[in-house]
Amino acid sequence: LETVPTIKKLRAYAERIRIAELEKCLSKMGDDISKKNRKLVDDLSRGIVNKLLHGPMQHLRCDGSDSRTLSETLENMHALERMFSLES
Amino acid sequence: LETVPTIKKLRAYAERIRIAELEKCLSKMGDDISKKNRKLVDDLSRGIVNKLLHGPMQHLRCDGSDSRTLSETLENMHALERMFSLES
Amino acid sequence: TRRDEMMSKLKEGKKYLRLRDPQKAFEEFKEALRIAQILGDPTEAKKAARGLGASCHRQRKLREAIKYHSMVLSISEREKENTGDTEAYGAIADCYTELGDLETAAKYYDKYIERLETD
Amino acid sequence: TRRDEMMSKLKEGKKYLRLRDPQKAFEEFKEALRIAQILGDPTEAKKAARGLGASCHRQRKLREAIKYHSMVLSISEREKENTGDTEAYGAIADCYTELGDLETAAKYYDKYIERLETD
Repeated sequence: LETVPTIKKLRAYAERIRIAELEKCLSKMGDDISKKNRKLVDDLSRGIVNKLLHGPMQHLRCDGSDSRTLSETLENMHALERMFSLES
Repeated sequence: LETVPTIKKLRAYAERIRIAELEKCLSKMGDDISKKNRKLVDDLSRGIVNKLLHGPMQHLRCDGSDSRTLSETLENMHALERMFSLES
Repeated sequence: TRRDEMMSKLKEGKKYLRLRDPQKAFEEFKEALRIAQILGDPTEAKKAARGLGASCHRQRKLREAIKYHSMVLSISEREKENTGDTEAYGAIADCYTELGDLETAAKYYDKYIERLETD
Repeated sequence: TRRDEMMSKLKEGKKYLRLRDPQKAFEEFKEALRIAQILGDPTEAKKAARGLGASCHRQRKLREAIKYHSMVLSISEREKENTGDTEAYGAIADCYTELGDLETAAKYYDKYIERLETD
């Protein structure tokens, strides 16, 4: 459960990047794109972020049933916090 | 230098995801998108991946001048290899 | 038309969220949800519910935010159409984390993570 | 026109890369590069060079791949226009990694990483 706040922070970190890049892209497109395609571009941005996050997120969750898994999960957490500057 | 192969594997991992999602998106759009917008969608996919990778990539590189940084860098490497299943 | 009005409310709601005015955003989404329910449009009702959840979340009304994000999940279940569920599970988990209920948060994050790969 | 021919060669090259036929891809990109140079079109010349780099890389012709990816960088420098540089630095570093020259690879990865955030 110690890793739960890290999951939240990592999600927020990735979402900030996604939104910033998406808005940059859509503003350059202007009205030059159909509503359907706008939706597909949004889906693309979510698809990339979600698939990239899947591995790290999975490795932040463990049932804590054996200690090796727990200590590994905590190591993953510390590494992610360092790498994405999530400490606060 | 031990982390160099991991940088390569992480890049390849992210690129596979990017290409798969991009092709899914473009195939759904069909010919219903201008060349300019197709380029912008490609840029979007690169932008998201690159900005998400920046932190982890940076933390895989260290000049190894002091041992604390080196051991941290190796911990980051092991965590990334676990989380993205990069061992091989 | 009714539908145009609903779409414009959704758009306004998003605009106010971007402008960091969650109270005004809430009003717009609330009205959009009402029209979507009259029209029987589950897709737009989900977007409105999601916007309401985000508006409440930004105002630290966490219980209310959970209620609206859960509405997305129940519409999905009723319609057998899962768009927006991943995000809803994640958002509900975020709220429980902020409430300090890490146990419940973890359960929702597990559903969120399960869906990340396949979405 | 010449330009149409070049664009179609680039398209064909990409198609062959996708179909995992790097030899045929190489031929197409080679021709595209030749036309781009005649037309004096640096943007498309970079795309062709990049395609040539990728085609060589897939054939394990690593030294040649490095040569073509480096061509992207030198066109960028000449034109003061950096599109494609991040990817070129990364690809060159990948080649050096495969050659076992981790020292040189690290130098190129550093330039790659430096550009990831701002690109």
